[in-house]
Amino acid sequence: MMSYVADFIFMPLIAFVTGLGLVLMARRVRAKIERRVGPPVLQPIYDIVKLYAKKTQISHGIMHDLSIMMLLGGFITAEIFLPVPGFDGLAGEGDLITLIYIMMVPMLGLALGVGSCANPNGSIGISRALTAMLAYDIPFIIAVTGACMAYGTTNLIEIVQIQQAGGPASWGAATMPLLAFGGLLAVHGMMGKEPFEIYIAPAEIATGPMVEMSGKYMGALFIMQCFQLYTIGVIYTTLFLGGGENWPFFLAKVFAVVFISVAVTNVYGRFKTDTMIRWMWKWPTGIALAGLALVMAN
Amino acid sequence: MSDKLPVIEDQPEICRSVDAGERSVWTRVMNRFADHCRARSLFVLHYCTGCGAIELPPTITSRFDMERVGVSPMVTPRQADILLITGYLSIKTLKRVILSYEQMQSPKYVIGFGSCTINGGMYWNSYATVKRLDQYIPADLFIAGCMPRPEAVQQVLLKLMEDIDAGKANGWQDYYNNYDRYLGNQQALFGESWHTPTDVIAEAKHYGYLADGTMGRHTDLLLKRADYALDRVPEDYPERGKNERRLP
Amino acid sequence: MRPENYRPVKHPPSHEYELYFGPNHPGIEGNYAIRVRLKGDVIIEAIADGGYLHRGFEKIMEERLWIQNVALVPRICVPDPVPMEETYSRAVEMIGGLEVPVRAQWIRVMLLEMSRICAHLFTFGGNAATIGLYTNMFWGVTMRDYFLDLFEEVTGARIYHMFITPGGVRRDLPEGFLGRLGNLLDELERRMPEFEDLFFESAVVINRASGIGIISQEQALSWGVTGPNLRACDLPIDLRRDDPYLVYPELEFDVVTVEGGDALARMMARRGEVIQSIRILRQIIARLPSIGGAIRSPLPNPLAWNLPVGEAYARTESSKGETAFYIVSDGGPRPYRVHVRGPSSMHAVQVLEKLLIGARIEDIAQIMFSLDACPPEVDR
Amino acid sequence: MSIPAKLNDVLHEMPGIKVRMMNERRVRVDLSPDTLPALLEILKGRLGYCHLSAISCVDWVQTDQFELVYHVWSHMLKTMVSAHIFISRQPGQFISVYDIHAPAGFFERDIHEMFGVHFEGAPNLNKFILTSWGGPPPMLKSFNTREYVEKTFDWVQYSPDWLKDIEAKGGGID
Repeated sequence: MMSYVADFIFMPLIAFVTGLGLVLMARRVRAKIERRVGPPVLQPIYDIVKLYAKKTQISHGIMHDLSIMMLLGGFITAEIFLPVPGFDGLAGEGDLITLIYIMMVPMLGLALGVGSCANPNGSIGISRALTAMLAYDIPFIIAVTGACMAYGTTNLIEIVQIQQAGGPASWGAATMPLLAFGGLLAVHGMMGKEPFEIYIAPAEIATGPMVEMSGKYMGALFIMQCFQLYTIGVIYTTLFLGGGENWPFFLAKVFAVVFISVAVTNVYGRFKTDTMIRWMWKWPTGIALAGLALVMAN
Repeated sequence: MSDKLPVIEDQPEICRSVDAGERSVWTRVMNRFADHCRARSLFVLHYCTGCGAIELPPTITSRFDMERVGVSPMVTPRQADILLITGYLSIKTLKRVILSYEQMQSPKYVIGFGSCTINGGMYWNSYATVKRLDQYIPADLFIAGCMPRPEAVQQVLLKLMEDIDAGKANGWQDYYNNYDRYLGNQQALFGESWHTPTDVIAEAKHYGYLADGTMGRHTDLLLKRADYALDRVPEDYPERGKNERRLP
Repeated sequence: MRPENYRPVKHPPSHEYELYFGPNHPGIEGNYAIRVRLKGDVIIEAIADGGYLHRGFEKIMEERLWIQNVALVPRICVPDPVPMEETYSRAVEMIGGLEVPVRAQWIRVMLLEMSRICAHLFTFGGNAATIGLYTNMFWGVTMRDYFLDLFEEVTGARIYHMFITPGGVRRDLPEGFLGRLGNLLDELERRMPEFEDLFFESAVVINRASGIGIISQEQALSWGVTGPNLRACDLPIDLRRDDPYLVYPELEFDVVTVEGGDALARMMARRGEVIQSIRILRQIIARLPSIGGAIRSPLPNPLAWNLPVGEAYARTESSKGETAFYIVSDGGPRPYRVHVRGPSSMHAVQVLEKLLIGARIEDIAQIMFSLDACPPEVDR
Repeated sequence: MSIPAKLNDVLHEMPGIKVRMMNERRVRVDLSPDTLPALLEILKGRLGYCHLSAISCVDWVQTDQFELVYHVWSHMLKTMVSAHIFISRQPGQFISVYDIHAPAGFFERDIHEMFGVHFEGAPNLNKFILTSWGGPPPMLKSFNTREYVEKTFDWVQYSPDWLKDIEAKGGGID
């Protein structure tokens, strides 16, 4: 039991700190592509502290407050189910299916909170966010299913062990490249980056779900962004890139996954909602299905 | 320019009020830390109120790159810290500026951009533009010129950062403390039925910024004339989130 | 308890709602607003709501001297101020019967074309930003900034030059300026392929911009569409050709037309214009050194300068369309009446309202930016 | 510098018209208000004057008249015709030409707002720019903007008391 306490404390903490690094990297990469200097190293921390140090904030009722709990709670729980080097957390108890369920909680929480703001831009934004979820979840679930079938287990710890036993040649990305590629595209959509950034869309719906978030609420969303990037990076790493043998390698892989996404995003515009669904259900889904067929054939 | 004598107003002393909690070392350290972070993370509201906004894209983009000092544009007033009044304000815009300003969350800062915000500038005899910004909302800093260069914008942002870091940029408290005066000036321009959806007095009460100047002659008018009843809102605001005025 | 902005709408049909695409919305160009009624995602009614930038130019210009107004006019259109100065000055010259020296005319054309490039680069950036492609905006605005440096060198100001005065220009070009302009044009030409890869040929941009905000030729002519927006409907109408002013008849350039009439076509028309402007500027660089003479015809004391009784209507092809000034003089030291016809007064009000019907919420910003509407011109 | 023959023929079909060549490509015509819609219609139908560039309004206080100027341009003849008409300031009413030229919708709305001229049959004369304005139409010569500004706004104090104190002690700006 005592070992779990350490896991519960350290796993979200590590996730948060790594997430800050990922956010910083995303902003720096964007700055470099745009040929400018970019924010200072501590900028993500300054932003979050500043938002939490706001002296006034507007709440839109109980649901609005609760949604923030759901949002952060969902991600913190998800971190505990994600095995990282040195910490297994609850990954042995719950499996991949549980994790994917938990990962839907934050988005639903956000939907509930934004719904109580009565701002039409927020409502449109959240409906777009849920639509986007529908779009990227299908290829993602296919990729996850294929991977589980190939590994023969849904237990993340075992998946990591299987991949590490055989070295890089037995990594998911090497044994099932189609699934890994389809998964990467889905992961890009999951991070909400252009061309799949349909629910943020400042010029269309004034930043959608965030439109009424102020002070601490916005701070929570900034923290959520850290967790989101980290969680997505770690899931992908665990499934297809061999998980973590040790921290330096593990972090390098997580950063690499996020790096691909943030490097690509800055040279694309944003799709329309229907284009995104069509694209997601066509290419990543098709690739992942082909990968799944290959896995089943073997 | 004018043979009419200018109206003399009491300039309130803008300084930080000391509350009891501030005596403890912990609170002081935390406040210091918060100020430090506030100064280094400034979100500018994306609102082009006038022609000065044309110099903001150069300031933000690759050549001058505001983000390297932690300044980035933000879309909604809820999240923004700085309201840049980029130039002249027509009366119609001023209404929206006040609405946006009241929706922003404290601490918030206002920078008047260009000569037009100081004394009407080029449009001093125009019937449509407001001559003095600081009569209607508290402005922390002004940039002179028509129009100010990106370097000047950066300079003023750095100055604002210094002020925030030192805990001196407290114009927003002035709005709570002297709401009556600001509202009076607004009413003089927009008519006596002018009101905004944000209940500034209730906010001042709730967050402890109530001062002698918060309520007075003009806010009484708000009570009397507004199409909704302020007195139906309970005196005390036990819960957060109750600080909005009810609409009929 | 209700959130603060909540106001019950009177008996709306349950499936329709209203959205105030308001002045501090990033999808709006400048300080402008559109009230849209939506049915789901589709706009069924759009009402433009302007006046946020109203300064009463036409009124305050009546109160100032002829020469003082030179300082006011560039402020009417912020992204593209030079055509305003030029048009005003030309109208005053028409009334006063002033002759502009040839060298001044060449310098004016040079500034006009530089301003056109600036305005178009700015629009590309804005248009890309509406679909989340900020990189193009960052690069485009930076590129424009180098042009502003050159403007600063000639005129002393980055945005509001106040350089073109009735009778000529304020002063001659600095030494070596044309060389620097040439270098910058080389640099712009070198960068153009980057912009093409990033923006004009990007699959996402083409996907989003094609087929929205379509204006047919008949509609364009009857709605009073002008400028690049008209030429994007494949109509070769350009005031520089049809109603030539200054030294445009001596310059070689193509009137860029693009087929389609949609947002993409309008962007492509602007892209073509940038290339034509580069071509015009290159001709100017080659020919200007050989043209000597004065840069200003002698004016009387500008503080006591009465223009003869008369009226004039001067038009210029600006980056947005047809800019025109109608000026009436009653023989006094001040204009009796100045009427400004900003091209966007058509594009941002009537045309935009019509184009938005049937469009979707994500297209509002793009349609507005593709029309290159400039709200300060509408409000004046 | 002469008027194109086709245009000359058409213009002289109108009764009581005065034609003047302003410059190479601009013809000024003065005519009575009743014949203006007919002129615009004929110019549009026969000579392709389909582009209404602007409608300008001038307030002539001495003669108590509004001058309305319709600038139309032909892409065919590449000539501009500016049709000047004078209408009485009281009650300041004219008919809309929106059904001939759609752009007139905006200009008439603008003139209605700025001068108070009413256009009969205009599609939309709602306020556009001056929605927060309660005063008289501001472009009228009778409206004095300077007086209004002096009455409505306060100026910045250039010599406030606190500065006087500083100056008395030998400080200050100069």
